[in-house]
Formats: sequence, structure tokens, C-alpha cells
Amino acid sequence: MEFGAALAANLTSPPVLAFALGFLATALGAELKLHEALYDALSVYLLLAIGLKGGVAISVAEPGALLWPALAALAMGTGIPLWCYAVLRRLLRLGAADAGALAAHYGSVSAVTFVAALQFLAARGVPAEGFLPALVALLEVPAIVVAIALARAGGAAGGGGGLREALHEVVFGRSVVLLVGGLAIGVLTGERGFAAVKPLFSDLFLGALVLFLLELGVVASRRRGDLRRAGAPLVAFAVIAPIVHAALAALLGPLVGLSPGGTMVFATLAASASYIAAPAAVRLALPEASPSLYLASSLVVTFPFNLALGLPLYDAFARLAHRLLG
Amino acid sequence: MEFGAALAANLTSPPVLAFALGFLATALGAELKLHEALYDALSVYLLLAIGLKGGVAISVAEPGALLWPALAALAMGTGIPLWCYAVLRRLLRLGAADAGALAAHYGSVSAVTFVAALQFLAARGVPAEGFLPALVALLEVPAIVVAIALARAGGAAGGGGGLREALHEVVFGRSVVLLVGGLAIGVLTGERGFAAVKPLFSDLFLGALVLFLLELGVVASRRRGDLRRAGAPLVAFAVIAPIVHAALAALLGPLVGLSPGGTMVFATLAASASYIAAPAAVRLALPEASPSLYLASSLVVTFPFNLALGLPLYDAFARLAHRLLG
Amino acid sequence: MEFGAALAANLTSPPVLAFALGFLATALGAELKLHEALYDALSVYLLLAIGLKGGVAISVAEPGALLWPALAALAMGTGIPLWCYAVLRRLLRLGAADAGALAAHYGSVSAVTFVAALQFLAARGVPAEGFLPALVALLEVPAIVVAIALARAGGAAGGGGGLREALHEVVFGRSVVLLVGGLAIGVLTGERGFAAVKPLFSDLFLGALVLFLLELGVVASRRRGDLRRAGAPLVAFAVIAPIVHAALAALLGPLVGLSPGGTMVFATLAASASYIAAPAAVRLALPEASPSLYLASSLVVTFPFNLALGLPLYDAFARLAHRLLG
Amino acid sequence: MAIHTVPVQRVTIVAESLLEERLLKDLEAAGARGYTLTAARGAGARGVRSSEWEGGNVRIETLVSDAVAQRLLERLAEAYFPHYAVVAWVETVEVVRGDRYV
Amino acid sequence: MAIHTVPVQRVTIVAESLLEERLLKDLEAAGARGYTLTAARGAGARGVRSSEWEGGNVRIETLVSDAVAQRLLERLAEAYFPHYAVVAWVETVEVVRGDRYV
Amino acid sequence: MAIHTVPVQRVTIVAESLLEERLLKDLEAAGARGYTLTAARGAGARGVRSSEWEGGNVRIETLVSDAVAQRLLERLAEAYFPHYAVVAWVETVEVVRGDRYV
Ligand SMILES: Nc1ncnc2c1ncn2[C@@H]1O[C@H](COP(=O)(O)O)[C@@H](O)[C@H]1O
Ligand SMILES: Nc1ncnc2c1ncn2[C@@H]1O[C@H](COP(=O)(O)O)[C@@H](O)[C@H]1O
Ligand SMILES: Nc1ncnc2c1ncn2[C@@H]1O[C@H](COP(=O)(O)O)[C@@H](O)[C@H]1O
Ligand code: NA
Ligand code: NA
Ligand code: NA
Repeated sequence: MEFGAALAANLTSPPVLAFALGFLATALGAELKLHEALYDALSVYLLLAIGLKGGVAISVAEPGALLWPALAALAMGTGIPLWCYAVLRRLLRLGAADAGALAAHYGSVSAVTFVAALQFLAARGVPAEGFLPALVALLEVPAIVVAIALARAGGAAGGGGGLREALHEVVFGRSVVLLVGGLAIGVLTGERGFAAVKPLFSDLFLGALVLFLLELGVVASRRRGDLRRAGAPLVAFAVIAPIVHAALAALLGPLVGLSPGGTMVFATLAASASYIAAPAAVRLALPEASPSLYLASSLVVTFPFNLALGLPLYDAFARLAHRLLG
Repeated sequence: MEFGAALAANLTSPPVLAFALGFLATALGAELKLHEALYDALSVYLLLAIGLKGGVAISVAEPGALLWPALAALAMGTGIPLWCYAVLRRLLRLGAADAGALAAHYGSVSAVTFVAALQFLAARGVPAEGFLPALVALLEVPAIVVAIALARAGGAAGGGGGLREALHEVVFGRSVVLLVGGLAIGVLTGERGFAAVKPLFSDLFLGALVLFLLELGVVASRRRGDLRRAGAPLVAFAVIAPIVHAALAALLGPLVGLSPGGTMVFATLAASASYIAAPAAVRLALPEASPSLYLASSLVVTFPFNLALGLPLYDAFARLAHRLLG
Repeated sequence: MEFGAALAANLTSPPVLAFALGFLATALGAELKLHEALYDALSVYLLLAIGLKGGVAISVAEPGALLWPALAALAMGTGIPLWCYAVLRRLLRLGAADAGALAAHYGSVSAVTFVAALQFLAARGVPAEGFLPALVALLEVPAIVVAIALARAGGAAGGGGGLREALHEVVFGRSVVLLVGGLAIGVLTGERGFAAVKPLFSDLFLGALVLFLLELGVVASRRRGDLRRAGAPLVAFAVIAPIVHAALAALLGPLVGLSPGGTMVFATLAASASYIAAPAAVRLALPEASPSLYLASSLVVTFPFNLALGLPLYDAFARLAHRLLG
Repeated sequence: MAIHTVPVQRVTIVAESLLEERLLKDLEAAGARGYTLTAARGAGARGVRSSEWEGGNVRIETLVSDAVAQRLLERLAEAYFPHYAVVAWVETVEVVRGDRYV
Repeated sequence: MAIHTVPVQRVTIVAESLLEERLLKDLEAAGARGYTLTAARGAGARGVRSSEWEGGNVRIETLVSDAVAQRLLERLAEAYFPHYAVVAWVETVEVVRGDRYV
Repeated sequence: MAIHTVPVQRVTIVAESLLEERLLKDLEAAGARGYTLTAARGAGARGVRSSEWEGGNVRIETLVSDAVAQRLLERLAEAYFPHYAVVAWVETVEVVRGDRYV
């Protein structure tokens, strides 16, 4: 009952509808792609805003509250690529490069899915820990490194650049730097400093997300042809893996002291697949891996699945876990 | 009296002054052109915002209210190109391609002029029907198709692409897709969903319009040299046709049940000339037609005329029509 | 004591922290550069917003209040390049072209430093004259012309374009036109007209400044290698000259009737060095001058110095001057 | 041991950007196996202005065999030159992996 | 029936973008009938950095006769090479509608 | 008195933009003294799509001596052609101030 209402409300929320508009219009032949500069501006804005708000929240949080959730995040970030890699090689019979590439994507996270989870909660008045953006930063990098190392160990050829270049690409990539930088600014400037920039970085946030999702819908739609190349088993993986990861994270949530809202967000992070940081790093370090496979899975299947159905589902998971373990 | 006050207030409104700044600065040799990405971002934003707000309004309107105004819009959208084409061929002795091109522009509409009309009313506290953006979408396409078909029948050579390509260009062009898509999102998400994106899509709207008009002033100014090529008769057409169209639409307004505010907006739509959708379609379908003629008329003459003098004039028309027929 | 508190608050303000983030991240090898279109959009926005707000303030100010401050600004704008040129040639033994280039930069002003000064006061609730943006426009141009003429007289070769081309470049350059145009629109539209665009041009202002300073931090960091080429004497000049200019302007402030807040802003303007208008003009008119020298001084040394330490210092100067002369 | 290159034709087409989609279809129809496109501005017989409002020009390069180059130019001459702002030129260049272009 | 092409000179100029207006005037003065311009970045003898803050480079191509190419290069050598970041090169290309360029 | 030009090799490389930094390092290592880079899009054997999401292509031009051109092509063939979307071609062009490139 409650799940049904949450699902309906989520499906008619502006971000989900904007994604659908971008997807459908492109499928019908319309040219809706945003200028790359606008895409660029929106992603800088969203990452910095997430970081800033998280930093301000940390500045007023009690120290230490972050410790256990951070360890849980690191555990997920190294565990997910390990089992994904094994499953993809054994069950789906993928080569080392493709299996490693996918493991990197599913172990890392999608900042936009994270934001959608926050909005989902906000629309329902459910509180969540302010420090959650710090988990995004923590989850983004380790999985990519682990997965690339696995693929290399499994025989995938490097791209000439090597693991080090790929590592630099993620650690000093825009998303990590803006998130971490935003967190630092938020901590240092605190609520007083933030008040003056709130009209830009807080009030406009959901509107900017709508524009960004319009663009993601366009990009996903352009790649929808890759689904055939990916094949049914991979599509199944792209739906099942997120659900499994969310369930595990939901169980961890109460154990590391997260609130129901925080647990829902943590589950969504585990379920989400990267489609910005991971593709760039993987392209450099595992050039043999086929971009069609990893982008179709993460962007065409997992992302919309999480956005439309996953959010209410993971919310139900979180509430259930809290009833069981809380 | 009232007209004089409205005119004065309109001439000192930020959008009109921004257009004037862009025009004058460019005429004096300054380089004020915005980056194409900003132009792009502003047009996506404005169209989506118009659509969204219209959709939300429709979601709370009584069904059926839109029917008669929609029919009136379709009548104007097919009637205007017919008489314009005849006048331009007979009286102004233009060739089939040029006459068809101009007929397409004057039958179609300018979304920015529409927005300026809404702001004109809002500044005076005059209400207008929320569904008016739907009329913009309805008016944008038909005139272009009718006018191109007329020109083809009149002997204009196609550009290789044919009518079908031009039709696709307008129907799946950005402005129609964003307007209609925005309307759909607005209807589906309703007032509740819209509240969260209001700071971006509603509060910033007029400011964005100011930046957009600065750019239009620059573009119009760069084309001011084409006026000479257009010649006095065409300049006269570009002033007289809007007034005639607005007068006709103002008479239709009360008959199809529009409020005085709605009538004023409908009259402005009829008076406005397209300078985005129509030029692209016409360039593809009627390549013989001279862009200097149709851009000089619609952008250098009709647009600023409507913006500065037309708005208060059509407002007076609408109020008069309601006194006569209301 | 009061200076210490102001300094601490300033160092943890979002704009200063954003500059630091851009600088540090770039020094560590991250790629944070904004898309040039976003940089472009932000600078158009900031300049127009400064102008608009200034114009609105002038529209309600008593006429005549601007006269003496304007004369003081002109005196600074012609005086600074004269003594800078002499000092740079005699003491630092620079060639005519390099000395003239630097004199142009330090005589002209930085709009972003100006904005930071306004925000510094606003955060402390200190009022300042609304017409101050007009001084920015007045200060931007004369110094550049004087300095280029000096260098030419001193034997620097022209770039083929001559003084006239450089003059056109600054007078009709974006920053002057947008500032002056914004002022004109603000004066004409007044408080009533401005109200409707306030959400964009006023509420978002500080947030936009944060993004702009992030970018300036990146650019300054990329140029930090030029510091070595500039050498210790020039670095010393880039710190001492601003302090001297601010001190002089702070003494002038009370004499021409500026409030303590207005005096602080005037001192900051005198201290600031141009890094947009002056470089472009100097590159055209004094091509022999080394961009490494003038950009390293103004952007890598003077700008961050003013932003971080200068603002509280010049505030102390202004309050002292008012105690002495007020 | 010098690296092996083969001569192919490089056709460069500059056109108003509205024609992009149509031109790319013609490229494919003529047998081109790929292209590289950059955004451009320009001026010519039709003046600097006509393209500004409508979105500038595109500059398309394609490496093709002699026969494809010939077909492409014929298509341009027939379908575009009369009414559109289109300019094209041809050069011989040396490519690595020449088998990909012919 | 092969399409008719004629050889013309293609001059490519890469320069800091601040010089755009001035260069286009020089092109016209030298007799060029058109040009195509793209935004570019680059590095050379003067380093990668000097152009960044001032807005990058422009890459200008113009199809001209031998005589115009010669005049243009002379003008560049005299007015720009001493102090500005400007690079230029020339090739012979085959154009359709060759009468438009000479 | 005609202006003096010398023939050099112009190597043009089109590659997915993610490789920009790596390619520029290879250019320097091969001995190139400068380059000009423009943003591009394109399609080829690997299809039009793979590059879109990852930021399009870059088109790099560099004027170099014969020996450097040779070294560069060898490096491309070895390090990029197997797995990456990279295309390269070479032409001879005439430059002014030829001593800057060799
Ligand atoms: N002589 C030329 N050299 C280089 N590009 C040219 C030349 N003439 C025309 N173009 C390009 O082709 C486009 C269309 O030319 P046109 O049809 O002559 O107006 C222009 O906008 C330029 O980008
Ligand atoms: N060897 C080269 N090959 C290609 N482009 C070059 C070369 N050298 C210089 N350039 C271009 O010309 C601009 C100015 O060069 P320079 O004056 O050497 O700094 C650079 O920013 C590059 O875009
Ligand atoms: N025949 C061609 N002509 C021009 N550019 C090409 C050609 N083939 C490929 N390219 C460019 O090289 C990039 C990579 O090509 P590919 O590796 O074949 O996918 C494409 O995105 C195009 O920009
Ligand atoms: Na994940
Ligand atoms: Na109309
Ligand atoms: Na100064």
C-alpha cells in the first residue's frame, strides 16, 4: 500500500518525468541534446552543491557519527566489485576486461541517483543524516581500483596508461574533487557562510536536477540500441545486482547506526552504478572492454530502473530492515 | 490615457531595455554576443518553463475550456499564411519562395513575444488563462506547413529535402518538443510536483528573459543592414500585418470565451512572427527564399515593434473587443 | 582585534574558499577548469547585475552625490599609472612596454574584487553608497589609455593596431558596456522594474561569485609558474602597490564625502588590478610586453592578496581615515 | 622500417549547419566509411551574416577513395551548390591503416 | 563524366583569438573572397599558457589564388610574426566552383 | 620578392578526447614543437556513438619534420590503433618560418 503510493508519487515527480521526456523524444527522432557546456555546468553545480550541503551538515554533526557508516561504505565499495567480477566471469562468461569494467561500474556510485534519493526522502519529509555526501565520495573510488586490478590480474591488457593513470583519473577527476572540495568548503564556512549562497546552491537544486535528467534521458535513449548487443543475461544482471546490493546495504544500515532515511540512501548508493567516473577510468585502463556493454547496463538499464522503481523499493527495504534490526 | 501609461511602463521594463541595450551597443561596435551555449541554455529553459507552468495550469483547469480557443488558434494558423501569401505575391510582387517564406513566419509564432505578453499582464495584475502555452504549441506548426505547400504549388523549387523533412524539422524541433513535453510534465506532476522546481522555473523566469532579449537585440542589430535589401514595402508589411492579425484575434477572443487577459495574449500571438522554428524549416524547404528578407522582417521590424509598441496596443484592442462583444 | 575577526571571517567565506579550492586542486593535478561558456555566462551575469543594482541605487539617490567621488576616481585612475610607470622603469628597471603594461593593470580595476568588497561589507551589515558601480566603470578605462600612451612615448613599438584600436577595445569591451548598460537600465527601470528580476540578479549573486572564483583559482594556479619569471621585485610590487593605493584612496574617501563603507570599497578599487580589460587592450597595443609578467602580478599575486588579506586591511584603513578626517 | 601509409582522398565540406544531417546521409550514400566534424563560422559569397542566426557552419572531413570522392562532389554540385552555402575541396593525404577508408 | 575541379591555394592561419578581427580585415585587404574559422587551442614556441586566459586560438582557412596567398603571407610576416603567436601554412587543394576563389 | 616557405609534414590525428593528455605527451616525446587542437565529433568503424557520452573527439594538427612524423605514426600504430578510436593522416605543406618546426 505505502509502497504503491510512493511509487506513483515517484513516477510523476519532475525528475523522473524529465528523464522520460528526454528518452521518448529522442526515440521519436527529436533533437533535445543540451549543449555540452550546459551539461558541464549542471554537473559542476550539482556536485559542488551536494558537497557544500554535506559539509555544512558535518560542521554541525557530532564527530564520530561518520565512522561506522564510512567503514560500511568501504566494505561495500570493495566487496561489490569482487562478487560482481566473479559472477560476470563464471555465470555470464564475460572476458576479464568486460567483467572488470562492469564490476567497476556497479561498485562505484552515481551521484545523480544519490541526489534523487535525497529528494525522494525530502518530498516525504523523511530526515536523513547530513553527512551522507561524504559516503558518495568514499564509495566512488575504491571499487574502480579494485575492479581494474582484478581484470588486469585476470589477463586484460592495459591501455598503455596503466593502473596509475586510471587511478589519477578517478581520484583527481572532477566528481571526486568537486564533492570533496565542496565538503571542505561547507565544513569551513558552516551554516553562517552557507546562508548567503543558499539561493543558488540549495533553492535551485531540484530544478537543475530536472534539466540534468532531461539530458540523461537523451543520452540513454541514444544508447538504447546497445541493449541488443548487451543481451538478455546482462540486462538481467543490471536489474538484479542493484536489488541485491540495496538489500545488503539496507541490512547494514541499522547496524552502523544509520536512520531509516540514511539507510534508504545508503541502499540506493549501493544499488547505483557509476556512469561518469567509471567509464572514463575504465576506457583508459581497460581499453579492450566494450563501452557498449558497460554503458548500456549502467545508463540504459540500471539508472532508469533505480530512478523509477528502485527508490520506492529501497525505501521499503530500509524501513523493513529497521523494523527487523532497528 | 491608460494606453499611454501602459506604453511608458512597458518601454522602461527590463526586457525591453535589455533588447535596446543589445541593439544599441552592437550598432556602436561593441561585441555583446552571448556564447551560443548560453543562448542555447536560455532557450531550453524558457520553453520548458513555459510548458511546465502551462501544464500545471491545465491540470487544475476545467476540461473543455481549451476547446474553442484551440479551434480559433488553428483557424488563425491556417488563415494568416493564406492571406499573407496572396498579399505578398500580388501587392508586393514577391516570388513564390519569398512570399511563402514570409507567410510561414507571420503565421507561426514567437515564444518570446508570448512570454513578454504574459509579463506585461502580470506586471499589471491582469489574470490570463493558464492553458495559453498550449496555444503556442498549436500555432507554431500549421502555418509553416501551409505556407511551404503554397510556395511549392506556386512554383518554388524544393531544397532536395522536400516538405516531409521540413515538417519533421518543425514538429520534432526543439521548441515544439520542449513546449509540449513541458506541458505534459506539468499536467502529470501538478501543483505539488511543481512546487519543488518553482525556484528555478518560475522565480528566475523574468531574469532569464532579460538575458535572452539582450541577445536578441544583438542579433537584430547585426541584421539591421538587411532592412535596406528588404525595402520600404516589406517594412510596412512587417508593421501592418501584426496590427491586422492582432485586431482579428482580439475580436475572436471574447467569442471563444477568452478573458480580457487571454484575449490580449491571443492577439499578441497572432501578431507575432516566428524567428526560430520558421527560419529553420523554410531554409530547408524553400532554399531559394532569401533569409535577408524574412529575418529582417520578423526579427528587425516585427519583433521589436510588438515588444515595444504592440503589447500596450494589443492590450487596448483586447479591452475594446471585450467592451464591444464581451 | 576587530581586524583579526574580520580576517578570520573573510578567510572562511565561500568566495575565498572557492578560490582556494580551484587553486589547490589545480596545483595537485586535478582538471577543474569550467567550460568557457560558463565562464562567459558568469561574467556577463556578474557585470550586468552589478550595473543593474547600481543603476537602481542611483535612481533613488540625490543627484550630485556622485560628483566628488567621480572626480576622485578620475584622479586615481590617471595618477596611479603615472607613478607606477615611473617606479617600474626606475626602480625595477623594466622596459617601456612592460612598465606600461603593468601600469595599465594597476591603474584599472577588477570588478570581481569590487564585488568581493561589497559582500564583505554586506556580511557585516555595513552600508555603502549604491552608486559605487559607476566608479568601477569610470576607473576601468582612463588608466589603460594613460599607461599605453606612456609606454609608446617611452619607445614601445605598437602592435600595428595602434592606440585607437586599444581604446576601442576597452571602451566598447564587454565589461564597460555591460556595466554602463546595466547602470542605464537600472536608472530607467527603477526599483519597481527591478523587483521582477531580483531573484536572478540579486539573490543568486553571491552563489555565482563562488563559481567564478573557483574558475579564477584554477586560472591563477595554472599561471603560478610565471611567478618565477616575474621575480621577487615584481612580486613585492604586486603586494606593496595595492596597499599604497588603498591607503591613498582611504584618505580621499572622507574628503569627497564617502561613508566608511563607501571609502572601504573605493580603497579596494584603487588597490585592485585589472585582469580582463587591461590584458586584452595591452596585448593589442603593447605586444612586446610579456603577458607572463602582467598576468602573474595581477592575477597570481594581487588578486588573491586583496581577496584574502586586503579586504579586512582596507576596511581598517577606511575606518581609521574616517576617525582621522571624518 | 618505415610505417606503411597509403594515399587516399580527403574531402572537406563547409556548409551551413542546418544541412548537417542531410549531408551525413549523402556521405554514407556515397560510400564514405567515416567523417570528422567540427563547428565553424565563416564568410563567403553569401556574406558573413546569413549563417549566424541559424547556427553557424559545420566543417566535415572525410577520408575516401577516389571514386567515392568523385561521387560525393557530384552529389554536392547537384543538390547543394545551387541554393545553399556549401564549399568543398579535395586533397590527397597519406593515411595509416588505409584499408579502412576504401 | 568527372566533375571539374581547379587547383587553388589553401592558407591556414592559427593565431591568438584576440587578433581575429584584425586578421579578417587583412584577409579581405589581401583579396580573399571568404574564410572558414574554428575555435582552437594549442602550444608552440610561446608555450601553452599565454593564450589560455585570453581566450584560446582561432584557426582560419581561406581558399585563394597564388597571388593572394603570397600577399597574405607577406602581410603576416610583417605585421604579426615579430610579436604575436601566429603560425601559417599553405597547401594546394582542388576545389569545385573554382571561379569563386580567384 | 616572394616570401620564403619550406615544406614540412602536417600530421593530423583524430582521437577520442579522453586520450588528449596522453597523446600530447606522445607528441612531445616524438619531438613535435607545437600543436593545434580543435574539438570534433565523428563516426567511423567503431560507430558514431561510443564517443558521445565520453566527450567527443579531439582533432590535433602538428607541423613536424619527416623524421618526427614517422616516429609519431609508429607510436600511434603501436599504442593506440589496437584498442582506441584513433585515425591519423599526413600531408606535406609549405610553412613560413620553417625553422620553428624541425
Ligand atoms: N574562399 C573561401 N575560403 C574558405 N572558406 C570559404 C571560402 N568561401 C566560402 N567559404 C566557407 O563556406 C561558407 C559558405 O560560403 P558561401 O556559400 O560562399 O557563402 C562560408 O560561410 C565559409 O565558411
Ligand atoms: N608545430 C606546430 N604545429 C601545429 N600548430 C602549431 C605549431 N606551433 C605552433 N602552433 C600553433 O600556433 C600557436 C602559436 O604558436 P607560437 O607562436 O609558437 O606559440 C600555438 O598556440 C599553436 O596553436
Ligand atoms: N573515413 C574517415 N574520415 C574522416 N574521419 C574519420 C574516418 N574514419 C574515422 N574517422 C574519425 O576517427 C574517429 C575514430 O574512428 P574509428 O576508430 O573508426 O571509430 C571517428 O570518430 C572520426 O572522427
Ligand atoms: Na554501487
Ligand atoms: Na503570428
Ligand atoms: Na586599481
